[in-house]
Amino acid sequence: MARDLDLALKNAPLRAPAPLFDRPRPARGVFTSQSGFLRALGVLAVLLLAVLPFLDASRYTMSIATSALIYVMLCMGLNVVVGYAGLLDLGYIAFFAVGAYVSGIFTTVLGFPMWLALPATIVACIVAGVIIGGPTLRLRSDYLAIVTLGFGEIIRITANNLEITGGPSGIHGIPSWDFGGWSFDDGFAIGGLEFPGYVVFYYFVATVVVVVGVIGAGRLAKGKLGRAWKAVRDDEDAAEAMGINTYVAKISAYIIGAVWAGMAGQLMSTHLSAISPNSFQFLYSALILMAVVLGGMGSTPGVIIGALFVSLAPELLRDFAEWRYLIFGILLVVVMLFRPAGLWPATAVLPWLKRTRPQPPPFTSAVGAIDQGVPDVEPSVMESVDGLPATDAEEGRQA
Amino acid sequence: MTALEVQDVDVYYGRVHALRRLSFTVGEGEIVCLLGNNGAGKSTTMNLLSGLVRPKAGSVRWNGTDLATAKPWNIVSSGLIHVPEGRRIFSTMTVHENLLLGGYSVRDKRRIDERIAHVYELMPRLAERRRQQGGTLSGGEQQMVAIGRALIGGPRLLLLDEPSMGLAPLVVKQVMEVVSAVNAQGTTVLLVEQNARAALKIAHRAYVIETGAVTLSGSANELARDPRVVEAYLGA
Amino acid sequence: MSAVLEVRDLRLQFGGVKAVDGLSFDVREGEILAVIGPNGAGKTSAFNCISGFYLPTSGSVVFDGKRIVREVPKPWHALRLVHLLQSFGFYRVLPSRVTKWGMARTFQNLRLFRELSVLENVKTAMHANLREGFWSTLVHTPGYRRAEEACVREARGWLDFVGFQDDEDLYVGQLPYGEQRRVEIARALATSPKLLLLDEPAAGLNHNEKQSLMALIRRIRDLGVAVVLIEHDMGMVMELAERIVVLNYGKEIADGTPAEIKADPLVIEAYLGVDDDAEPIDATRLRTGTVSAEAIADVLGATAGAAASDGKDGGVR
Amino acid sequence: GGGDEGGEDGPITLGMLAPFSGSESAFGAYMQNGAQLAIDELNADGGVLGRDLELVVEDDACDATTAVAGANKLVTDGVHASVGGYCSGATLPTLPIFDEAGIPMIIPAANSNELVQGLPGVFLINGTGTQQAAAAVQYAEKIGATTVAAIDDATSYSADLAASFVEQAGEAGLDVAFEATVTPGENDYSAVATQLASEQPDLVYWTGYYQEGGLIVRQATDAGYDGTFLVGDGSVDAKFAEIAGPGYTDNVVATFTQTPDMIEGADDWIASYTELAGEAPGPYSTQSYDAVRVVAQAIEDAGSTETDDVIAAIEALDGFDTFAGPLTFTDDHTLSGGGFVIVGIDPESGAFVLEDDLQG
Amino acid sequence: MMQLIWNGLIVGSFYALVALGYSMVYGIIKLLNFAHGDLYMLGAFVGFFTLNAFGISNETSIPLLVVILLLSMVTTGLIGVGIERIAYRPLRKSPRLAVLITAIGVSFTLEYGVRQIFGPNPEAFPIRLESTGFDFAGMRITASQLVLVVIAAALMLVLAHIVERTREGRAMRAIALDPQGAQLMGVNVNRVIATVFFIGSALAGAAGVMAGAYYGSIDFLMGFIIGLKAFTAAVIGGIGNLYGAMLGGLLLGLLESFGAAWFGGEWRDVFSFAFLILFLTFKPTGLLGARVVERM
Ligand SMILES: Nc1ncnc2c1ncn2[C@@H]1O[C@H](COP(=O)(O)OP(=O)(O)OP(=O)(O)O)[C@@H](O)[C@H]1O
Ligand SMILES: Nc1ncnc2c1ncn2[C@@H]1O[C@H](COP(=O)(O)OP(=O)(O)OP(=O)(O)O)[C@@H](O)[C@H]1O
Ligand SMILES: CC(C)C[C@H](N)C(=O)O
Ligand SMILES: [Mg+2]
Ligand SMILES: [Mg+2]
Repeated sequence: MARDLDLALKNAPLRAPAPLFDRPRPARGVFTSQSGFLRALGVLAVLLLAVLPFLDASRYTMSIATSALIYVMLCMGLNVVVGYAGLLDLGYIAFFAVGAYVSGIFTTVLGFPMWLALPATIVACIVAGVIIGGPTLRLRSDYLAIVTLGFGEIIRITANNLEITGGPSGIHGIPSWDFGGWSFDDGFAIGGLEFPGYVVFYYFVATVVVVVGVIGAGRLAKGKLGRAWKAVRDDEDAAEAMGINTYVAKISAYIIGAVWAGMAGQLMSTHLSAISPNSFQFLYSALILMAVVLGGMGSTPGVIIGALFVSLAPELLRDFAEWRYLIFGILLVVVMLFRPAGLWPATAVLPWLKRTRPQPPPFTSAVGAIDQGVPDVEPSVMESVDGLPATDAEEGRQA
Repeated sequence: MTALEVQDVDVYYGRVHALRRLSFTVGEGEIVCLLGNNGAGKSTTMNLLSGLVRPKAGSVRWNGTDLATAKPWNIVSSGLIHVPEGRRIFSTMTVHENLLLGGYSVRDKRRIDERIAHVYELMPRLAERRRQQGGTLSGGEQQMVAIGRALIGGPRLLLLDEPSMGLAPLVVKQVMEVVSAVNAQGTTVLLVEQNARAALKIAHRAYVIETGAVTLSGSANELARDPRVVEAYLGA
Repeated sequence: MSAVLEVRDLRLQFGGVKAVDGLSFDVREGEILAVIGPNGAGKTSAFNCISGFYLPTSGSVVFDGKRIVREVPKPWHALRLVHLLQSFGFYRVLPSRVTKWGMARTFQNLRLFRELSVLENVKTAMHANLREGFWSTLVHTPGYRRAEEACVREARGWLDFVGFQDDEDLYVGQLPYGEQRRVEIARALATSPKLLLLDEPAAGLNHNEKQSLMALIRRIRDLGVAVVLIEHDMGMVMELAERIVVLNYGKEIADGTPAEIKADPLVIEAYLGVDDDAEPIDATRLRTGTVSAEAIADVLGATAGAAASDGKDGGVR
Repeated sequence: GGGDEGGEDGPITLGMLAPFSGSESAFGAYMQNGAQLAIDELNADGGVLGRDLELVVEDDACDATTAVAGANKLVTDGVHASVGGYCSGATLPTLPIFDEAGIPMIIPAANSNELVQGLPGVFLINGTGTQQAAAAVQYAEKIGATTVAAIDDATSYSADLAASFVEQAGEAGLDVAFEATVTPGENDYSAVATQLASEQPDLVYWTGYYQEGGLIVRQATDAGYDGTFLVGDGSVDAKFAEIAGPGYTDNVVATFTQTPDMIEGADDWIASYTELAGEAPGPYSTQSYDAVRVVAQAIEDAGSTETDDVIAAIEALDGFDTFAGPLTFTDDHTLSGGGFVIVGIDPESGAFVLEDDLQG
Repeated sequence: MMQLIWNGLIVGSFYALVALGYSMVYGIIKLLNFAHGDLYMLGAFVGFFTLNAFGISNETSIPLLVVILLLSMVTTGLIGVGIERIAYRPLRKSPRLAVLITAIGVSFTLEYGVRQIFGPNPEAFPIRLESTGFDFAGMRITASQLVLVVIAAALMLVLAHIVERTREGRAMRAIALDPQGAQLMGVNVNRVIATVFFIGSALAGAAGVMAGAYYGSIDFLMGFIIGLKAFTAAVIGGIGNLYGAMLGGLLLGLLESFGAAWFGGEWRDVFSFAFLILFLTFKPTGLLGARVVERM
């Protein structure tokens, strides 16, 4: 056993003396541990997704559910870039566009089946991630923001002007996933239950891809790479001093974010069957960022909630017609005022675990309290911390 | 005469109870020193006096005014000046601009200029570096700026939070001399120091704070001989 | 004993300021070396060059037989391109690389990851030595689980080693300053160094805490790690260090054993001052040459009546 | 088809997707009110097949995603026909949705050539870009222009129209001086204004919307351009003259399908519209009005709301009376003639009035 | 050629005016105020509303314009202060991105609030500047352009002087670096921040009215693009630096003017963004941005 563990630490000449005492194994139960509870919640969510079509299989419900899933995927990707690695990205929608266009072009212009477009999408997104990541490595905070914004616009305008991307009207007639002669569009029926194409797509593609995407991003964040991202976010110099190549860490965050967004883009192009440059405007980059921040940067449940909020709120507000963006705007401000660290912050502790788990420290960095005295935060559902030192892309650091 | 009176103050950071019914006084013209372990609440006390944190209970009065509710900027312009822990130099501003800011609440331009000139005389290193960005100074140089900056405001009550941190031995001595000179000119001083030996040398009285409450108090000489203080803060 | 670190004629200039001006010294395996000097003497700057954070103007640094800085031809220094290139690790080795080779450091101002817990802070330091690939993380292979387990064990080992006894799940911001210092050292050790650079580790610690810090540094040395220490606390330096290098204005003015340094008149004049520990300071008896009572009186001339004459009503509005 | 999920007895519902938010949001209300007016009139006459008509409006924000959700909502709500579609880009992805659900679409405004895909249920009531461009070229030749230029705003409809225009002008032997693109939503178009002033084409065709159109006319005139300024149907709005400012619209003409005031009895129509909406009709109020009437007529003719019957009935319409003249659909479900005329700006009111019916 | 330069400078002046306020606000609370462009829009609508209330239309009087300009500046200035008070101040100690999102929320609120009041259609601005021009050195210049450039330049110089040289300016910069530290110097942080919002918003309002009078049309989304452009300009110049914002605005105007001429209008923004990215790669803190040196 010990030998196995030794193997895991390659050529580390200096090893810690054995621990002086063994810590108790952390609790794993559903109600006795944070991770157990989250896992249970996740299983519940997946179950809910699976039964949804049996509750309401109307086109509308399926359509907004699929869009919401795609948003979740997108937001998980942006969360890697902004939430974990702390790189403010205002042009994230560009990767989404790359994914959508690459799969659109592959299927309509080149005539490949959709599943073959997947590797192409991934490769294209990796390339895009490197291209965008490269020049931004040395930039900090808001300079980074403008460069990413610029890239987003460049991609959109280019798509608008090129022949192969269909110009301003974009690409239409993008097929669904098909294998040999059978396509998801055909749908099927089992035991008298009819599954039309859009339900099948929702089930087998959107749900599976997104669930895998969410779990994958969560796992990456917990491992060595995730620790490197968070270290870079908190303090770049200290991260370097820990042996983390911050450039590699940042580029890898961009690449992963890009691939996630690209896959979301592919789902979107299949789901809509038509894409046009209009759907990749700056506004959408802002909306996704909003979802991530609103939900809680770096927090998987938070980001999912944020994604659902941002994608579903305009739909749920449909009945207010012209008022809906006004209401949406006010709602945003109000939510942020009441939960500045997001709806479900990464540092949240379940209320009944508060006694056993440490509470994160209040905000102490330089942008800190001005004439506010001591915050008297009464926890609502979850104990949240009003603002750790900027979790975001900024330096938050004093010389 | 008591200048500053802190009585039964409670301060919380969220759930952390940082000060627990803390009481102490500082007399007009005194140097009073606060000793205590890390996390005892010394800096919190300083922030309380300069209005950066608010007490949940208790009263803080300085020359009859209530510091518990006053705005920090009004506190400063009434002559209570706080040299904070960690120096808080304005990093992209030059040394000179940092000093000018120290005189923000002094209306008389000529007076500011005079005082700055004297600070340069006092700490020639700063004069050498007057155009250098504050953030690029060495740790000790920054500490000098922080102290100089406070002097330019013309303090009546000077709060110093670990002024000797990161300073070379020679400079520590100088700083302590400056402090007692400032005091000799009539400024009341409240001093927080880890370098207890140096601090007790210039202080008139001292308090020991542990976990947010005063556990010992007395004249500096008394405390310097108290075995508990010797053991914890001075070393044999 | 051979040298782990060789610094030769190191120079670092910021505009007109010569922060480091021709520094040369060696660090031998497993020794404790102290670097002292007045404020602004260039101690931290030298550390920054050695650990790869700054590109020195000239000079060479060899660590464990590997060159850490390469000379950039002088005239090129002004070029933007050189600036760009060096930030990507041309002409110098990036700090992450230096760390991987076995040099660890702490910072003068604490630089812990504030949003990570104590344990995570230490785990992060194992980055370079941990076998954990992208796919194994995604799939949670047994190899990945083992690596994570080893990582936790090792991190706990170091926390125990530095004497950290509090809850490892606490966020570092919740710890008292002294404990944070310990965590920072544990974190540096977790990178598995041959050489450890400590920049003023005792600043802000009280007497007791300094004592235990000294014990810790000795234990680190006993593991076979060479330690270079910047410190202003002479008691600690004299007791701990086997050798002392003294800097002033970026230049080395002395190098020797504690006893030699203590007696060196140059060091006394520049740094230590006369040891008048015994006599209490008396405000009426100022005479250190640099500070004159008159100067102070001048500064504060206005202060006595200050508040009133500054056009303030003296009270708080 | 899903077209009759609404049951056989309840009201016949018509869905309309139009922009009510975003940069195109001004047009949603014009379309909604036009359609509502038609429905009110029809219901007052006893409805269709004895059933009332009902309008269901959804916002498409001129955005594909929102439009798809909206279309799915309409399908789920069981509308019997769609009478919406303003932005081609947002309308395109809704075509397969309505098609699959068996819901016929009468598209009142969107007119990109991309919409003509041969889907059975899709009908374009507005002339296509090709037809409109033909009218523009015809007019250019008529006034004896030899050099022309085209400016678009990089949106689907506009770029499409400009491209058609340039192509047809080339075929007609006109000299195309340049083709420029501007970014909508900005204020400063001095780049194209300068270009116009220096190249001085006899006629320039602006294919975007009225706000930018007004600004460009003004800036180009100031810069010294004095040729004919022809604009597409997206620019036909009384606001055009207001934005350009008095004295700047003398050389402005537009290609457009007929407007209410060009038709007899239109005064009454304008009056009842104004009463309903609280403001004067705008672009595509009439087309939306007509779209509803076309659907109503077809259902009446078909005697049911069955998809195939209704589509057949629409195809069978011959000379149905609309604002744009008698309507008959071609095989690819576009207007037979396009019905484009040239309108000019009345210096008094700033409204567009008939200038040339291109018949002579 | 000369004409391209002149066109670029005119557009650049508008960008610079808006960028100036943007940069000031950023400079003090490190907030990318996405609602800033909407204050520009608001300024135009305040002018429009007032003039309409008095039944004025198609007016060309310059004094009237100045009156309206001042009125709009005061109104938008106060609105800016109000926004800061309600939406930003409570979040001063929150993560910066939280405030950024709030700013986007405010932006939505302002845009669609105005839309609910004035409707979605563009409106013609009731005052028009005379646009007769003269030719000079190969450029066609109008009097109103000259007025515009002069007003913009004057405003910018005054402001930059205040921030760089005066006591209040120093206080502003100090707050930007360390608000708590600034308080310890006796700076009334709330007052100074409110002042900055007032000035920044008033400038945006002024630019809005000037744009209305110069171009002639206003609509509820008119602030969006210029907001983005101003952000870009502020960053090119080195965000937080006022001379930088000014230069950045002019540079962006020129880039766009030449980009449109060389590559066509459809590639203009690609050109200017590509230039920007390349530029920042070599100079990561913009034209005049301060290099923040971090001590280890
Ligand atoms: N901003 C803060 N948020 C939460 N807890 C805090 C904060 N600042 C201080 N504390 C806690 O309050 C207690 C008192 O801290 P304080 O900084 O006043 O101690 P101190 O005596 O100045 O210590 P040191 O010698 O390390 O400066 C400590 O337990 C500390 O962890
Ligand atoms: N980026 C910079 N630009 C200009 N001068 C600098 C810069 N960085 C450091 N210096 C100067 O170089 C000198 C050496 O600084 P350094 O931080 O190395 O001193 P130090 O010996 O660590 O002092 P201390 O004991 O006070 O920490 C100082 O005078 C400092 O002002
Ligand atoms: C003039 C408009 C009806 C054109 C419409 N916006 C389209 O995209 O087709
Ligand atoms: Mg303290
Ligand atoms: Mg140092």
